[in-house]
Amino acid sequence: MKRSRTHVTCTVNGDEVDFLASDDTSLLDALRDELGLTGAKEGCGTGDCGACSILVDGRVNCSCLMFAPEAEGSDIVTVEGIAQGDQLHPLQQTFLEGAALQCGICTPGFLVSAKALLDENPDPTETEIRYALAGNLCRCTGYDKIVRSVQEAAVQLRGASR
Amino acid sequence: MPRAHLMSDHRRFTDGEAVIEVEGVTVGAVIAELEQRYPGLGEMLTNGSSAGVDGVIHAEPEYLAIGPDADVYFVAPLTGG
Amino acid sequence: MKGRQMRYAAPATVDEARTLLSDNPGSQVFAGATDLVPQIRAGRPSPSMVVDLKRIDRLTAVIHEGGKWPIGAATPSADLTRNADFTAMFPGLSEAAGLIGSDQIQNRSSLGGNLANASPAADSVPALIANAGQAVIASGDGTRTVPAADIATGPGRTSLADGEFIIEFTLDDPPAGTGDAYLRMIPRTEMDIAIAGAAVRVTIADGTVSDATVALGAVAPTVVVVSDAEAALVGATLDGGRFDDATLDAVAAAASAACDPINDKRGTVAYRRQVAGVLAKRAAIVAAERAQNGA
Amino acid sequence: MTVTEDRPAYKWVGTRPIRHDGYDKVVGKARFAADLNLPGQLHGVFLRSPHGHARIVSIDTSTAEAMPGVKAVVTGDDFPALAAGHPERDTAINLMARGVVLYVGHALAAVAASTRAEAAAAAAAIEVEYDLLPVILSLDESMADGSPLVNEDNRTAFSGSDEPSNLASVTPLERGDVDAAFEAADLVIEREFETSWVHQGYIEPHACVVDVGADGKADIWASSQGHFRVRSQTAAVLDWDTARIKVTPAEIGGGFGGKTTIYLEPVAARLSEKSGRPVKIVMTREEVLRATGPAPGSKARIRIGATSDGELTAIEGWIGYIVGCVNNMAGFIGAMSLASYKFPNLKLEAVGVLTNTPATAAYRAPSAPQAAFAVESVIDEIAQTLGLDPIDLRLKNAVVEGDPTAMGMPHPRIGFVECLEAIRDSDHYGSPVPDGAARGIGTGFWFNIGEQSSATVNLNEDGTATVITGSPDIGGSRASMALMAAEELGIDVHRITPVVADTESVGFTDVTEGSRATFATGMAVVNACRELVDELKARAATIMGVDSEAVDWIDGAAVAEEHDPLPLDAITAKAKGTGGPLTVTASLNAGGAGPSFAVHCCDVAVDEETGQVTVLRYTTAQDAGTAIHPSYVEGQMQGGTAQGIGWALNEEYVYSEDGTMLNASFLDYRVPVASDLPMIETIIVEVPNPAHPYGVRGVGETGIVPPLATIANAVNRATGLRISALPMSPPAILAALNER
Repeated sequence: MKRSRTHVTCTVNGDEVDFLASDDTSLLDALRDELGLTGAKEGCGTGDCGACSILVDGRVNCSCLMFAPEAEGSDIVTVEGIAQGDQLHPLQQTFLEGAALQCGICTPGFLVSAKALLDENPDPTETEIRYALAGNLCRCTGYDKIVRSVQEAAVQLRGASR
Repeated sequence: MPRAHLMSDHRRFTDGEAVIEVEGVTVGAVIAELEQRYPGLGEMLTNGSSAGVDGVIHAEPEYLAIGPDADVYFVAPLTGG
Repeated sequence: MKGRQMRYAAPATVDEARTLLSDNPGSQVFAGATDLVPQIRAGRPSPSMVVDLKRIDRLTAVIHEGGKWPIGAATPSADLTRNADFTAMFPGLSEAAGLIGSDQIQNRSSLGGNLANASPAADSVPALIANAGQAVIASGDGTRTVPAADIATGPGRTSLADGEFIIEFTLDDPPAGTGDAYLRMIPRTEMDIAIAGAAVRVTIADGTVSDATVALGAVAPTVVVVSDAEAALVGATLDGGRFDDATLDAVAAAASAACDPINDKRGTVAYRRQVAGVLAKRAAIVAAERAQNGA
Repeated sequence: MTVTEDRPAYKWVGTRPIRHDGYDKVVGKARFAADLNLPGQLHGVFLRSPHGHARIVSIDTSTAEAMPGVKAVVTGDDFPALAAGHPERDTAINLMARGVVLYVGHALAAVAASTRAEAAAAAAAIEVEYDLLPVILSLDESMADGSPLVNEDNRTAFSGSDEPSNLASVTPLERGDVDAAFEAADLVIEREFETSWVHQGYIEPHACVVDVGADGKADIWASSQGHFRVRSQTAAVLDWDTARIKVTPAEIGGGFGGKTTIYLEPVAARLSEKSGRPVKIVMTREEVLRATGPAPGSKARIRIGATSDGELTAIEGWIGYIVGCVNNMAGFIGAMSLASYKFPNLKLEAVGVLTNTPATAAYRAPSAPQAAFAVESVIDEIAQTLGLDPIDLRLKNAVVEGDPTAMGMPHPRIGFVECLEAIRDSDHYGSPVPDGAARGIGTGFWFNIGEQSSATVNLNEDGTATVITGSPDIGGSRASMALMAAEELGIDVHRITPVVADTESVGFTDVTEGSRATFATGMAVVNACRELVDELKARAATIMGVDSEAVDWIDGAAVAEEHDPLPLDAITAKAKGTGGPLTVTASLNAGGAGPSFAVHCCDVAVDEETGQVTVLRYTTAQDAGTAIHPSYVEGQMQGGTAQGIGWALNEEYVYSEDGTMLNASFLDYRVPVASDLPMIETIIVEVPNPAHPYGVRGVGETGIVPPLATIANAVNRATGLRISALPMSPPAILAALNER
């Protein structure tokens, strides 16, 4: 059986890229295997853990639930694209300083989801943070330090935008 | 003389005796002596136990040197998560 | 899986979608694919082609005109929850859409998919039915319109014929003094499938309920509209803005009695029955508050 | 918040630097096993049993072998049969069934193909004929007289019997005279308890890449808590020389005990050997839930006697651990976890029982949560019945140094009392219980373990250092190693690079388990550093022209009278001329792991119409000995607590009658999500462990022990219900409320 592959063109982390993928390939697999962007992880493959979270046109999505060709023409941001060059995003910095990661497998997904939240809601309550991150599972931290780090990043981002 | 403290499931070899005085300058020597007196017990202590001496649990304690008045507690080996 | 490779197509118009479906036996439409992708992974019979409806403008539009709300069937749930006008008018349906999984899921999942998937536990369906939603279906070369309540016929089964797909839903502006609410029971606070759900819509005039709809999810093969609970509400008067206990007990009892649930890994028959009553009662309280607050 | 006994002033130990591996993890560069791809790599997929127990009559792989992309197929016949009694025999059988499948999900063949889809299609095309055998799923069925055998291979450990049995082990512990004590007691309470299997739930599925070369040498990249164990188990299962195998630890995406054994590597190795290509295997989440982990389910009966003023006089207990399809140590360990009070009279029996379910694995403080749930529930009921404060009752009876453990050996210095006092004096316990809520208390402990570790410390020419260990870092241990090295050497912690090296680049090191990494591997690091400091003093003496005895090491510099201090980088710069590279390796088998106690306090609200329990506030106090990096100590406490809350409230295995797990997904196996939990307040209690140079006890295990009873006790005070079975899911609570 010959497998035909579709040519997909999109923007990933600010760069225009193209790749070939079978239509039944998930966007997550395409990012990891075709583009070598292994920051997004597969924890479940069913949209229940959020480790594969990416931004698609500014919105957080589980890349494991998307067919690769759906990315055509879209603007995608993965964890690899959150920092500005050497300058970490405030979320990345507060996650480091706040010990918001232990094993680190869920971290890329949390950073992307938290960025989506703060992009839309710069001053979320603790409850809003917890619900916004409910699609991301972490088994190491009990979420405490993640939530606190998002709170701290929100403070910093609000200060920076003032 | 060192005293060997046995867990309950060791005691079926010793007619229920829980504490037994045994000569020996290492845990291994104590086990060998216990095997002499209670055939079968030695294998169980060698393969199924750690030894607690002076409040410290030792895995594979055969060559651990002990004092003349040591209390040697044979305890189940631990693994962790 | 064997010997056949699934293809993906993204038509720009409804007509293109119709053609793709008729030209490709074994094809199927999708919007969010939040259930479809896991099903394909699990090795269940996979479609020959998946037809992505999200690139059809009309199918992702939320419009309010002439007292009606046409809502594209492939509109992500998040577009409904973020739409302030929609949420002000249909707070219960909006909150139901906001309960379909995580933010990640809500950026993909749609009312059309939630309904056409025909899961008895679909969160948006009871509220859609409570608001008398109509479904516009692409059928043959034209369209047909049916009540949303008529789409699902059993778990995983619908009244949609081969080649048919839902284009949009229409809702009428609710009458003045109307409020709706949707509550569901899940073991966690998020990320679960409803064990039971209840949508209630009431219209209140001069302190008396003039109209009511009560629809339950996850307690029967399809959504259950509880006419006995509705009857208990219609004519009920509110004292200090609240229903009396007798009314609420009647609503709860009627809702519990209307259930035809199953035992499964998520809940028992007894639990579903009991909690459906609790949820119906609580949703009625919230709906009445909203009706009186001009929500 | 930290409660600390007097101790030396440290410069680095106890500080909170950014972890060394953190940057890679926040920018997506950290390499986990599934992130690695090798040229020409194939993908391996397992065929797993759809039956709970069956004899394999035949396996026909011919169709699969002819399918597109398929390069190799293996079955049990491709692996050597290990002799009865071989320590890895059960591991080998669990990896690949031989003749009999023991649970739904048991691997019985595997395929390597060019793509994962091709491998999956071929695996599905393998034809197997089964002869079904009885499926045993519960402890009661398994222990019933005349019960069919779960696994004909099993013998009860140390029973002396060679008869097949469904019992894994029987461990009695006894002291004093419980019968007389119960007779004399003013109050005796006896209760029964039950807990479900629970999975470790690490977010990263098991994964490996294995490349077996034409010379027969195997390169393995693995997600494991112990790559030396991957090596030894793989060697044993394949009957290979250890030296053929090199295991490189990838970053590990959580383990919690579940990655202390292997499921993939020998299979990938055989597939690679057969195909001549590297083979990658990544489990699906469904496979993880069906075929790895879980912690044992349990049943317990606990009876405790007390005097009217709250002195606990006797405990009699039986606890059965459902260990799954092969033997393990759960019962042995569980017996020892039952008593953390001064019971003068004690009679305990713990058994391990087999069922046709996945082989259970360690999970954070293995066997202790189940035991503590039972004991702490009864203790709480005694406090209530006697009208005593639950902390006062525990303080009155808590074990201290010298009191016997359940197995008789006296406890070393421990901090149970200090933890109880920390909660008693906490803001949380001192605050009024919120309206509509109730408060629960629970405690727990874990012995912790030592075991073997190695560390190499290299000083570089510019005065920076590399600390190389063999302990996979599952929660921030690299930062702890660097902190201890910084303290010893007197240099900035970020001038130190901590590395977890492969099996050919560092000395043997046991698995990261039992909270041993910071304790035992940390000791190896400290020993290596101390030896290095001696060498640095000798080199400094040469440079300064003084006797080495005249040199002290103070704050990162050699100090001798009448000489300017010679900082470390000045010495390393002259390493070549003073004797060559500065490097030391230390290895040890660490004894003296210190038990860590924890006391938890939580407030819950119960929705009496739906049965839903909401955790409103949670505080944990735990004895860390000394917290090397307090942020990661807190993280261990919080993470363990969250897992315990999941165990208490919603996590369970739901099986069909034929042994199929019905909830094998993260949708229906419900680990707590962020919105389920409050902040988890931490109080680090520091009662230093005298056996460690910095007093470390190890903190990873204990956090999961107290939450089960802590929440159950709070639910009791909210509703009057004494919950005897976990999880306390809404349907279970509502059913109990309906019967109240």
